[in-house]
Amino acid sequence: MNKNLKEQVLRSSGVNVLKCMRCGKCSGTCPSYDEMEYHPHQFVYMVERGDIETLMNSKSIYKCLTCFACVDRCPRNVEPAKVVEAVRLAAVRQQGNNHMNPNQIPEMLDDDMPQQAIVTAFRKYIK
Amino acid sequence: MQVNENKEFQPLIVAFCCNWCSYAGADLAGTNRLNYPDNIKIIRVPCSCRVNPMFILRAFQRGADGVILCGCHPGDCHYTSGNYFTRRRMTLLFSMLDFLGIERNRTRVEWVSAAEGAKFAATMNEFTEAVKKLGPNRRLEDLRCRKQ
Amino acid sequence: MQEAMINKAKQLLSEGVVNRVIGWKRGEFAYDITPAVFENAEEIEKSFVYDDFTAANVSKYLVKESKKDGKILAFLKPCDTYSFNQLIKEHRIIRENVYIVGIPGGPKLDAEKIKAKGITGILGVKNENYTLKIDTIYGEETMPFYEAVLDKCASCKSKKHVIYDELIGEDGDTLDSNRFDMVEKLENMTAQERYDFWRSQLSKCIRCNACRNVCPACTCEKCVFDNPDSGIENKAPSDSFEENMFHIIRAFHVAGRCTDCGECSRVCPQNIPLHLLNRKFIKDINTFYGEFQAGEDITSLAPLNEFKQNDCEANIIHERGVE
Amino acid sequence: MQRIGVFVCHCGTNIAATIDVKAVAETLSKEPGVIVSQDYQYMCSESGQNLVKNAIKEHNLTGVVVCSCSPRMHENTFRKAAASAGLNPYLVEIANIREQCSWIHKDIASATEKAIILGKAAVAKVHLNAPLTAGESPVVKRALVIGGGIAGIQTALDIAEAGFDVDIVEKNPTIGGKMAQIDKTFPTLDCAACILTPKMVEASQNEHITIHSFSEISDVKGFVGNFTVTIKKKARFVDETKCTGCGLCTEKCPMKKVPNEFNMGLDNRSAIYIPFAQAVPKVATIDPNYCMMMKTGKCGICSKVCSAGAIDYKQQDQYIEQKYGAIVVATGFNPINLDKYDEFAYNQCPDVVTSLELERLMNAAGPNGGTLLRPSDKTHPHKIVFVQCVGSRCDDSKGKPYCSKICCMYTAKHAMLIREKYPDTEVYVFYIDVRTPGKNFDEFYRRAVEQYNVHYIKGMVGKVTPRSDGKIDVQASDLLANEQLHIDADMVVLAAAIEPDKTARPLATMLTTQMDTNDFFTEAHPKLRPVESATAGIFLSGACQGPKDIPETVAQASAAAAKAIGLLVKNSITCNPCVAHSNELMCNGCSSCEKVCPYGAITYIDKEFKMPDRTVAIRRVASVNPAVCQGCGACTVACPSGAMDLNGFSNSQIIAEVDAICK
Amino acid sequence: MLKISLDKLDKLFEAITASKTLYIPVDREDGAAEYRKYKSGMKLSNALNTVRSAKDFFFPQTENLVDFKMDGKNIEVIDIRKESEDFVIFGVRACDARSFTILDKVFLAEPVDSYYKNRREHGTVVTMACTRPAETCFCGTFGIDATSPEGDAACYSDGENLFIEAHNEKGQKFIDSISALLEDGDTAKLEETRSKTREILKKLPLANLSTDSFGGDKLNEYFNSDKWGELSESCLGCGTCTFVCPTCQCYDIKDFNTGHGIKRFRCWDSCMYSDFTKMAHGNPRLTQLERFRQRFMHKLVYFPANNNGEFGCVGCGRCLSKCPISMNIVKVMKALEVK
Repeated sequence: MNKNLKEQVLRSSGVNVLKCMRCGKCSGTCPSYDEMEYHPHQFVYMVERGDIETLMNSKSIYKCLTCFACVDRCPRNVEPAKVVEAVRLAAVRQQGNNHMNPNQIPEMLDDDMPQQAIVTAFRKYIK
Repeated sequence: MQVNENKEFQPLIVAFCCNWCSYAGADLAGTNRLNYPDNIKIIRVPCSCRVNPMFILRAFQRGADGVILCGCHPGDCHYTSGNYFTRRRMTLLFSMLDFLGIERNRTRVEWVSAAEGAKFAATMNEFTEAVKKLGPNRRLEDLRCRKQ
Repeated sequence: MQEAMINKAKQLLSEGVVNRVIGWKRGEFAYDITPAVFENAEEIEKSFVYDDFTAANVSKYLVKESKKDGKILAFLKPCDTYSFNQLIKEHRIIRENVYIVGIPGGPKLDAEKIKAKGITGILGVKNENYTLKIDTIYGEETMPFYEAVLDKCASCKSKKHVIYDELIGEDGDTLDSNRFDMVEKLENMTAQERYDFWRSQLSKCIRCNACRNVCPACTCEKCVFDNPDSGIENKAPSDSFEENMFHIIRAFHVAGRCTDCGECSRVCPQNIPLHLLNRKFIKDINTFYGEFQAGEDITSLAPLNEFKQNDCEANIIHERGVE
Repeated sequence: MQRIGVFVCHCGTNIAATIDVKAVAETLSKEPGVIVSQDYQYMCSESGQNLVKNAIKEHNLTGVVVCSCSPRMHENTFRKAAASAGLNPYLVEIANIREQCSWIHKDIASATEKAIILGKAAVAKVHLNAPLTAGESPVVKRALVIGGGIAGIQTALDIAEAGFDVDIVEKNPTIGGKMAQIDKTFPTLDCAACILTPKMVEASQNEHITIHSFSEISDVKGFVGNFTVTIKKKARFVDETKCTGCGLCTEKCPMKKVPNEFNMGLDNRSAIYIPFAQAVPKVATIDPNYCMMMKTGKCGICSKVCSAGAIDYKQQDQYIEQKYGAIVVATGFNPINLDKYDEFAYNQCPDVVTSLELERLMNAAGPNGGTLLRPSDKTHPHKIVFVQCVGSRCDDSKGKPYCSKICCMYTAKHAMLIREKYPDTEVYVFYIDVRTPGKNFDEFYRRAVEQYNVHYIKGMVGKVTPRSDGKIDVQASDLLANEQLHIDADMVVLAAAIEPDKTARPLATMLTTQMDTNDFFTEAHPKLRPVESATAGIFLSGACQGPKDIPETVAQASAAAAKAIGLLVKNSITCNPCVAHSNELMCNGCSSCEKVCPYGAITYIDKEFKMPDRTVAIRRVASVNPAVCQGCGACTVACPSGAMDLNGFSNSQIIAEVDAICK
Repeated sequence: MLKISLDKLDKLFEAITASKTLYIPVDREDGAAEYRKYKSGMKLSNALNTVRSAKDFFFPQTENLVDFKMDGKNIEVIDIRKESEDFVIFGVRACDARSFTILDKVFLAEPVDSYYKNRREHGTVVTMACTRPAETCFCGTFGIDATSPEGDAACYSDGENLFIEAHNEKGQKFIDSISALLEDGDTAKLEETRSKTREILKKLPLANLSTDSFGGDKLNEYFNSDKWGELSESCLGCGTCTFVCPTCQCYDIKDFNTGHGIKRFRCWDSCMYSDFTKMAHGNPRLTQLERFRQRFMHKLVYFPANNNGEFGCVGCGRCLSKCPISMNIVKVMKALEVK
């Protein structure tokens, strides 16, 4: 467990993960659920445990659409999407850890991909 | 005013606490062993609205360096509306003291419920520090009352 | 105006509407006018006066006068009507026993201001086109009218009579006055500057109680400062604290009740601008709790006798203005 | 000359470990007026109290200062001790040297110094204490119960049982409340109506109980033992005394398209209506918003068919003023509005219902005669999803921060009943936690799972989407399986959070009782005085104080009744002597004090006075009713002349304390 | 006579302060004048009079008399009296100078007021003759010559020079202490100035006010006069007239609890106050009429009765300009006067 990383994620997200009552509504509402290895509620719980590196190494951090459904519906105002974003930032901040090159994106496009995914991809996949 | 030689300035602070919330909050701070400075001396009043501006001036006259008034949170007054009157009265009084050039941080109103022992202690710690920074009360002091 | 008032007074006396008249009585010089009760036409004819120096607010006398037998005629200037209303609100005056004739108000003159110009030996003062021609033992002197106007009139808040039975002349409107300018100026000073300002002013206090005794809001049966049981009784400004204390408490006691008639400053023998303390409260009340003019009506609750659940917190004082 | 005794308590080591109690006693013995100063291990113990009592007698003390724990703890103990030794109890002052000194400080020297200062302040105050005698005020032997649900009914029945008159004020046309709408009760599954309606009838027939249905409280004045309440009897346009409840008018009424509140709007009623068959009083009420006669002046059928001649279109609201000794609040609860929860599609799909609506759907007197049918197409649902904690335990602005307490159990009940009656129906319950503390509660829940095969899934529904084929897509997480589920349900049942009735807040203002931020009435003590409000004479019954199930509500209702009876059996009550009083010689009659008094305790009288100038004058002066005054002191500061002062906390006493502390 | 040029006044003041504390009247920002302790750079006021009279120097508004120290049940009495320092009051007008004679009759008569005596002995009064009397002046009514003021030493100005002469030993000592700055001067112009001033004094509006109708034997004439009612009805009962009056000498003795002791002090009192002369049984003067009457009867009848016909007023005119409602001794005298 890396304490500094946990601190960093908590600080950059501004989220109090202790408010989570583990209801799973975030995961129940998440449109990317099936794409993810770790689901929104797990993000919150794993950040609480300090298990950040596992999350950083998981592709799940790139699957979040930042649609904020989980933020809107969380009964405890935990804001899981911000946690996911914070973990992603932690990963992105490490030099050379770019998830992908923007040039790769056009060939990945297909009709089924939500537009929001493209926009968010541009926003967060590179520094 | 208690000045111990070679020690930092120890202000004298009078805290008026309403019986139902803040005095109970102070008790709770005690029950939970939450430390706050011994500079704070509490006077129990039935309600914050019992505190006449006269009492506050009196404390300053007699050498208090700070006066804090604690009552129930607005809406929670045991007497329904007392603290609302307090709030207006103290707003005007503090404003007047400020207008006369008296250091504004010597006075304070805080709402502390019976359940907020921790807040009570924290408030008192914070207020004591604030008054310490100001140093002894000179602008609203009665020289006749100063101890030789 | 004086003529119309004398005629009105004589008429009401002869018709039996009133049995006394409260007004102003001529003095030794041009300016030393004394409020007085007149009981008959001869007295009125002889010494009733209404001119540039009749500044005194007679409404406080009605606390006592309205409790005597019969109805009394009171000539009230606009500012006096506010005091009168406030006293009715506080059940200090019996309205039925007073017949109010509203009269136009100031601006009234301040003899002290003429004297402060070094003009002495004053025998007579005439206003010619807003230039004062002052006849003195040492010859005639002149000065602009407005330089001799009382402070309270220079920042007049209203020309409107808020209560009257009849009017002589036209009624005016409330004015958008500059009365908070000086308060604001002080607010913008540093705390140390404010402290120095007020020390230099309040240290002049001789505790003659003129401000309190003239104040229409100070009608207590026994003032706390005269009451040995109150804990703050004192006769003398024995210490700088006492001077502050007296004026803070006095201002606080009249907060929300003071109509800003300005009599306190007018009568202060030491020229302390006491009205600034009252105006500070008025300004704060307006800012924090909404515009309020004491004496404007007889039904509204005084700002310190009511509250709103979303009133600002007292600690707002610690956050605003200049420290 | 004062003869003051000082008693310093060690409180074992609670005080003595941090404060040099001997030094405190020694120093205070030198204060003016102090003639005896002692310390003792436990001053509150019997022998400690005897020490105080003996000193009072031996030294003929005129005042007692006890340096001990908080006055909130033992002030009464020492006051009683003083009284038993012949000293007026209000000549005792406590210096709080435990909670506010020994427990918060570590340095013995400075803690001792502070304790001495606190002791000196108490000595200075007791110098000015005056003996006070508590007055008495009579108790009106009649109780008012506000709210006619099961809580109100039970309270009223218990008070009536003790022989006191009691009035029930119910805002709806009938008593019965929420329980009347419920189908079955957990964990016994008996029919709610079967156990409630006999109590309703009992209440209506009890000679001590008067039911004011379709009525509201419009004003409350007075104080414990002597409240004056104005009850507004809303016009129901039917003469209660004449109506026989035959129901002919409701049958003949041509206006039949009025949403039926009793059935949660799931069916309709007529404009003149009796809420349900067992209503008490069984009297018709005209709904003026729908009645054609009232709206257009044309119709009048009900009036024609009524053989009793009870219809009165001109009826006005009526105000009744009544005196009461005690008031019990039983205003109950409502499910919260779910408009803000778009994700559950409550407003979009008729087949998404609340649990209370499901109660009506399953009830024999409900819209479908007891057959569970989907509201949209009246077909049998085969897959039902229950969602728990909708709006409960929420930290956001949409819901409530608390647990609504009853949902876990009624959902288990619903699931079980459905599985029992329609075994072909699949039932899913999405839960965060299943909370079943209570007698036979967990067994009940386990039965639902084990015996009735209800699918309990740990997880929360994220989204409910009505589909065009009539099914409802329920998207949820299954946290234990770590997968996201999609269930094509026929019905979704939302366990909506419950909140206090909207009438509670204005009522609390009238009663001058406290409420928490959720509008639940605050009890006088969360543990030791759970059915009393902090305002004397006002008691709390049922869900107005917090979420409760029926057995708890009934238990609390009876407890509130017991407390009310305890008050009503007294002929008079002792008043708090620490009340305001006005010095008439100094009073100006300006009315400031009257304006700030929250209790209306101050009135003005015209009194004849000999004035200082030898004249006699009639002056208007304030007069405080000591039975009404609660002693807050707001008036003392509002009074510019200082004529108003407070017993026990007088200006001079507080100033003496300030002086002593600042010495 | 000895003289000094007016533009060398600051040198004179510096010389005085070398040995003694000096108080001079100076102008305030608000146009009024008051006595202040001299500091370099201060300018002597040209104002006719100060708002507060010069009596403050010998009979201050508040004065600590004795202290009590409290320690537990013990009380210790502390005599706080100290020998006063030598001081000079410069620029006292003729009216105020006469007021000291009146105060002396009260405080230096048996039993002697040692606090007052101490100050009086250490204070040197240097007076200043008037040149521009005001309409409110009526010192002549009480036999005071504003052009020849009393005092230990007197000064006269002719517009260019200040002439100084001693009236007694103390005054002579004062002049000796500054003699280095003084030179002999020609008084011709001074006499001209003084006679001009005397002419003005004769023409003052109140020049004809007379004390003939008043005196120690007039008790019965005036005590029950029906004029008191109308004269006093507008009186506010404040203490302004009393506190600006140079001859009012009433005081109250009060204790102030400092928390650790008592300070017993005396402070000016006013017969206009409702609690004046309040005793255990109450107040013998219950109405403002009685209190108002007391003040003027004291000045015009009681005081002369006990002091060989000397009136308790010096005609300084302060109450005329300061009374909030402009009621004053002149109006009272004119109303009561038997013509």
